[in-house]
Amino acid sequence: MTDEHYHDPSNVVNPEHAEHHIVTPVTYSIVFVTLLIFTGLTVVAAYVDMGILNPVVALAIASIKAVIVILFFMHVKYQSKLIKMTVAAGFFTFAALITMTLSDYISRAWGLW
Amino acid sequence: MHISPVLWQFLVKWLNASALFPREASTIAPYADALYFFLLLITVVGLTVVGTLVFGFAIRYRKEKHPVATQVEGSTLLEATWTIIPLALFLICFVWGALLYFRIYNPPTNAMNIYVVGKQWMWKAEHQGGQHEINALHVPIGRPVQLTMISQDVFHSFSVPDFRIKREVIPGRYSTVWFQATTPGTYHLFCTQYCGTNHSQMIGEVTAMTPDDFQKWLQASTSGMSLAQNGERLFASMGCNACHNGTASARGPNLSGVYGSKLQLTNGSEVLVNDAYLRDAILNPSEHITAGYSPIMPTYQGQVSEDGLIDLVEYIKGLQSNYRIQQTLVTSQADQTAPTTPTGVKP
Amino acid sequence: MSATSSTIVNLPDQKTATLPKRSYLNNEDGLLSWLLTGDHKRIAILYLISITFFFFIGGAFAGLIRLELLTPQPDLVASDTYNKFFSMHGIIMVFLFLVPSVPATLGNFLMPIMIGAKDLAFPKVNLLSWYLYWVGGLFTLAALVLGGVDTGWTFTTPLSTHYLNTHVVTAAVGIFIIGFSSIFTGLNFIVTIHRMRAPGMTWFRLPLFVWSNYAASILMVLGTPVLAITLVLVALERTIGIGVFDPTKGGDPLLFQHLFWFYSHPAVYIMILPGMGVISEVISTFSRKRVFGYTAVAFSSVAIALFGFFVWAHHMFIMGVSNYSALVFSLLTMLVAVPSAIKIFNWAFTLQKGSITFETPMLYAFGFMGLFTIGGMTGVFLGALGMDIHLTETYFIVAHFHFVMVGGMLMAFLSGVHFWWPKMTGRMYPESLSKLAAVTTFIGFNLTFLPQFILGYLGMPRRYHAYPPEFQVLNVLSTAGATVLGVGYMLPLLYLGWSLKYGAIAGNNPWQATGLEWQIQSPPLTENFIEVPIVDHEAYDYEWLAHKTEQEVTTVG
Amino acid sequence: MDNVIVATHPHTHETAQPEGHAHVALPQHRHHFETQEQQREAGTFGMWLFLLTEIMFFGGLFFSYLLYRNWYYDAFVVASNQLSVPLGGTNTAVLITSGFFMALAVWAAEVKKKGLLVLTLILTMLFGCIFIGIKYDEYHEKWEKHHIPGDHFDVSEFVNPHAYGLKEEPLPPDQAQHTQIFFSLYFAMTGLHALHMLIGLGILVWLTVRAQRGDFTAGYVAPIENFALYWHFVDIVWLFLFPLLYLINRHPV
Ligand code: HEA
Ligand code: HEA
Ligand code: CUA
Ligand SMILES: [Cu+2]
Repeated sequence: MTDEHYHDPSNVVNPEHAEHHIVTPVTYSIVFVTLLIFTGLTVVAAYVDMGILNPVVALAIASIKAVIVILFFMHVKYQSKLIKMTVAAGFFTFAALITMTLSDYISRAWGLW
Repeated sequence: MHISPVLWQFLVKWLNASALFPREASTIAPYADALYFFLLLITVVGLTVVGTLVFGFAIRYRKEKHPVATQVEGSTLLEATWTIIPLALFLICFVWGALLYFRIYNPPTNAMNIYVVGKQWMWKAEHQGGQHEINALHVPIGRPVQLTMISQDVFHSFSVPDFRIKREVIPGRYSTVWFQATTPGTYHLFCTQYCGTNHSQMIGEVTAMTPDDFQKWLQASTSGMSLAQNGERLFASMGCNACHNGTASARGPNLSGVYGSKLQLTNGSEVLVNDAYLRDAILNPSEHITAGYSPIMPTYQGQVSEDGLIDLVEYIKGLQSNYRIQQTLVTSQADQTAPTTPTGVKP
Repeated sequence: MSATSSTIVNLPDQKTATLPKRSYLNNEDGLLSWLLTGDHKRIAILYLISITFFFFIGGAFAGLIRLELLTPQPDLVASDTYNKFFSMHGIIMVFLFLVPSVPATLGNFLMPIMIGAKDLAFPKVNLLSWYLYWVGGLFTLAALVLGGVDTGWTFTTPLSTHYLNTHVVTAAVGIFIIGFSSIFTGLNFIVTIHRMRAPGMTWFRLPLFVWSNYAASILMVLGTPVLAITLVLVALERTIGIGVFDPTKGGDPLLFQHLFWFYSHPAVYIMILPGMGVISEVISTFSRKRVFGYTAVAFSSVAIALFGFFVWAHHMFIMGVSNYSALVFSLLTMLVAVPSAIKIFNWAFTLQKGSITFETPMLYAFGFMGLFTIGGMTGVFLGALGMDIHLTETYFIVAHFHFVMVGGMLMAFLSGVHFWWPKMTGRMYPESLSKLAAVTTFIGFNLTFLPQFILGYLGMPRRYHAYPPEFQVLNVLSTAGATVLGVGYMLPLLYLGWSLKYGAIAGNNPWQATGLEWQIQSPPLTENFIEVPIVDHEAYDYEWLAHKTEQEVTTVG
Repeated sequence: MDNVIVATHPHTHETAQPEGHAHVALPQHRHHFETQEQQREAGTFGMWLFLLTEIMFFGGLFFSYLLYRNWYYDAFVVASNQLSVPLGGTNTAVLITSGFFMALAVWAAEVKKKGLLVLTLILTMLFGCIFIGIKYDEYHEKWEKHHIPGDHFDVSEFVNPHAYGLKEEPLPPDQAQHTQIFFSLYFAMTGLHALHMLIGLGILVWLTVRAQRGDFTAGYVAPIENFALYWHFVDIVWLFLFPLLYLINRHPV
């Protein structure tokens, strides 16, 4: 916040501001193909018995796909810090919900309940 | 807190007499009250500090006296002071509160067990000897009593303010609380979790009696059959003994001595057999298959009431040898009352 | 600069003074120009009227509750009816009054002006959120008219899903919709604060009112959707029996508790933070001093918002959370209490070396400080595990949350309404009558809710329609207090209405306060500023103000 | 902290614009924003905040799923195996394709190609509709098999799979009950997802009409951009739903 000593109306030196960036169809196509490949991969991986790793792999692939979509399709890679923080805040709160609640369930002395 | 015992007793006496303070009728009550007074104290101190500051400044620097304000930026030292002191006080409250919490929710091992079933809108208490009470609970003084509680429908909450205890009574799971009454008398029993229309009528009385009186009361109100005996009948009538007959070739695991033991399950986990486990194993058997057995037991969901489950659990708890199961086989055929079970003392 | 030495009120000469010819109030005429407005100030007024309406409905229920509790017997109404009373009271007061109270009225009106913007970032969304508020409100009223709900405001499962036959789904839909109204308000605020500040308005020049609304907005945006989904599940459970919260089908009713309180604990901070913002402004103005420890106060708002997300299970201590969780959540509860203490002390020290006057907003602010301290400290009682066992679900809790919500937020709200009334309407409220109201509410409040602490420790359970006779004396006191309190709340309604026509003309800056909103005409123009202000001073800079008044103050129209 | 009182601009805001940043004022520029840049960024930020609430909205469901999947794993496996991986997989690909065209639409708007914009929007819509169609088919099958939670829910297929020509191991009845929770969550999650799709499709129609009018190819791309964010978000939700719901333990021994 220190580099924000004065505000300029067009937000040029604002850390919350990022130059508008046009992503090209080439990038989009690469992303598109990658996503399809990962989709195939996740289906294949599901039929391989990896024990406990199955859901981990499935989720890892889903997360990679999600990150790719967020970065390129949703332009976050080219966005201001503020937008990046916003995205992070969402996942942070979601993680808080999950971990804090789950920690209750797994630390119960009485199994399911 | 280091108030002199005399002063403390005087204070408590005075408060007890003043109807602004609940009676201290259990061993836990003084502990709860001590924390309460500590919290009150810091509240009063905090309030006084804030009040003095606000009123002091307001009077001293009112416009008539102090027409022009002097601007002050702030002070790191002061900020630190009023961060650290409240934080320290709150942390004391936390530790103290936690200690009290575990005191209230961890029953001593020698507690006498009474079952409580809550339903819209009444309390049913079941003593080991089979004495049933509705909206009432008789307990001896000077002896720790553990309540194993369950609800048939919605959340309820079992509260005896004069004992300073309370615990949610939950559908589908046993919850426990314990207390040791100190003074004979009758005390309010409230349902404190909102449970529908007659929530405010789900009340009763806890009667604490001297051990002698309690024995007399037990004798006078016995219904003839203890919980375990009822359980034994159920065990037979539902055909449990067909599989759990304790023989080597039995299709179900041997139940003698199972209570309190560690069981190896087919899914590899190891569990401690307690009331909750037994109840769950009757209702959801296929999720609790003892290693070496096949999942053939049908579920009894919807076929046994919570009271029946309590009877069964109590029966299985008392099974210390195969002899009893074989007896049950005989009993079920002969339909006689079985010999009394040993009073269930928690292992 | 006139006025006696005991007040800072500085009104223009009433003989010559007039209201500005052009202002947001008369910029356009006709009902439709209000109902379709995009002007944040007009929407704020719409909200103000709406929440006042609901407050008095909720208050009427409070009156009925207290009337029933006058005697120990269940004599006034049947228990079902009583249960509907407190359910409707809680639902209306929380969702239709307190959550939107300061943010949607004062916040809406002032926040853009305070940061030097012409409007909120999304005026249409702002209007939409008012309409959503009303759609949700109508659903709630429908549930009320069709026969009420009796779940309590907490919708505890499986009671709400399987055991009641009242209009739970209607009410849930209502709250779901109101939730989105609140989300949109929060979203709008966050974007506006980030994107719309005037040149020179850096983060640390923002008035603290903006900071605290910012913090509350974060809670609204991140917390409310969880409530929404929970209510969807409750409605589905109730209508088709999906089993997620139903123990007989293997569902876990405690899951509902987790999800509900994941919103509803942060919600209590939604219900207090904006009020804290009001207190910062008021205390500073009437002691003519900048707020002591500006950064500490600003960051404590953010800290409350952040930590506020991690303490929800303190509402479930006896419900069967694990011991480990109980410990963690209790510890975090203690931590979240600290920033509130920091604020209280900073406000107290703001008074030091000030030049203090005691206008009505200041009286309410003093009331806030005392009552919130009591309410907050009793929250610490409840946060201490072992103590909570005895206190939970008794009148102690009822007293706790009324102290923070009514003694805290409602006092702050009234303080703010009085403080900015001249800005919103251009006219002053009658001073002595309003002081009387402030004192009446304070006395009435304490009479109503202090006895409830004692009742709670004695063990009187909440949501009880009838109670043992030995509790009667304290209950009578409480009911008596509620009557006084009711009068205390009726008074402002009357005299503020009166002042719309007969109040003294206020001028731009009756309090000689520093905020940007006081530098423009009252009531403001639709576009707020003729020229975008350029900010070259910090918030609460009274020296800047002293210089400024020597220059010409612009009144337009 | 930030105590430095900085000199402010001596000039008004209009002149403070560095050159190269001057935009032609568009009719869509709203009075209360100083610049179009500001308006655009505010819009994007607002959209992102909205998506934040959506994360938490689905978050509650995801947590419920996580919990019950751990509790009733066996039931979840069997129930999940009732879903069709080919259909689910196809739908994933369909959605990704739809998202790809949406991304292209943003590009088309940015480079002001009206025809391409309309085309890509229509393709986006088309693939969205295919997704919904397949989803409808899947729902319909569940309906016929009595796998919709509620009064008509029937577990016999799980208790006695061989009678239905399934190769699965039979589930004990108490566990079979819990398949209902799986299906509840399945319908709640995919249903809410589909609802989001339907809302999105509705907006797409409107956007396409406006695109055809040339609203977005004159420098004002915000609606397209922001809608794309929404559409991609809905895709992301599905990217997680697919493995979580369809791919539990697909390799029975
Ligand atoms: C505006 C609303 C609001 C606010 C701000 C708070 C603030 C707090 N609340 Fe409260 N609470 C409610 C509204 C609110 N609460 C409601 C509605 C319920 C009941 C819901 C229901 O069941 O229906 C509830 C219930 C509730 C419970 C659950 C009780 C139970 O169900 O068993 C708990 C438990 O921890 C709790 C704790 C706290 C704490 C620790 C704070 C803290 O944030 C308070 C911090 C403030 C201070 C601590 C005061 C300032 C301190 C000082 C000035 C320092 C004093 C000086 C020294 C110590 C030196 N609250
Ligand atoms: C913003 C929140 C808010 C506010 C402002 C209030 C205001 C008041 N509340 Fe409320 N209250 C809650 C939030 C709030 N409450 C919540 C969340 C619950 C829990 C509900 C639940 O358990 O689910 C609750 C529960 C609750 C109870 C407990 C009921 C029970 O558990 O059985 C009581 C009992 O005294 C009570 C009293 C009051 C009183 C006397 C006021 C007074 O401050 C109100 C004063 C205002 C008026 C009196 C209105 C003005 C006058 C008129 C409209 C004329 C008519 C007046 C009469 C007929 C007297 N409230
Ligand atoms: Cu049972 Cu309240
Ligand atoms: Cu809380």
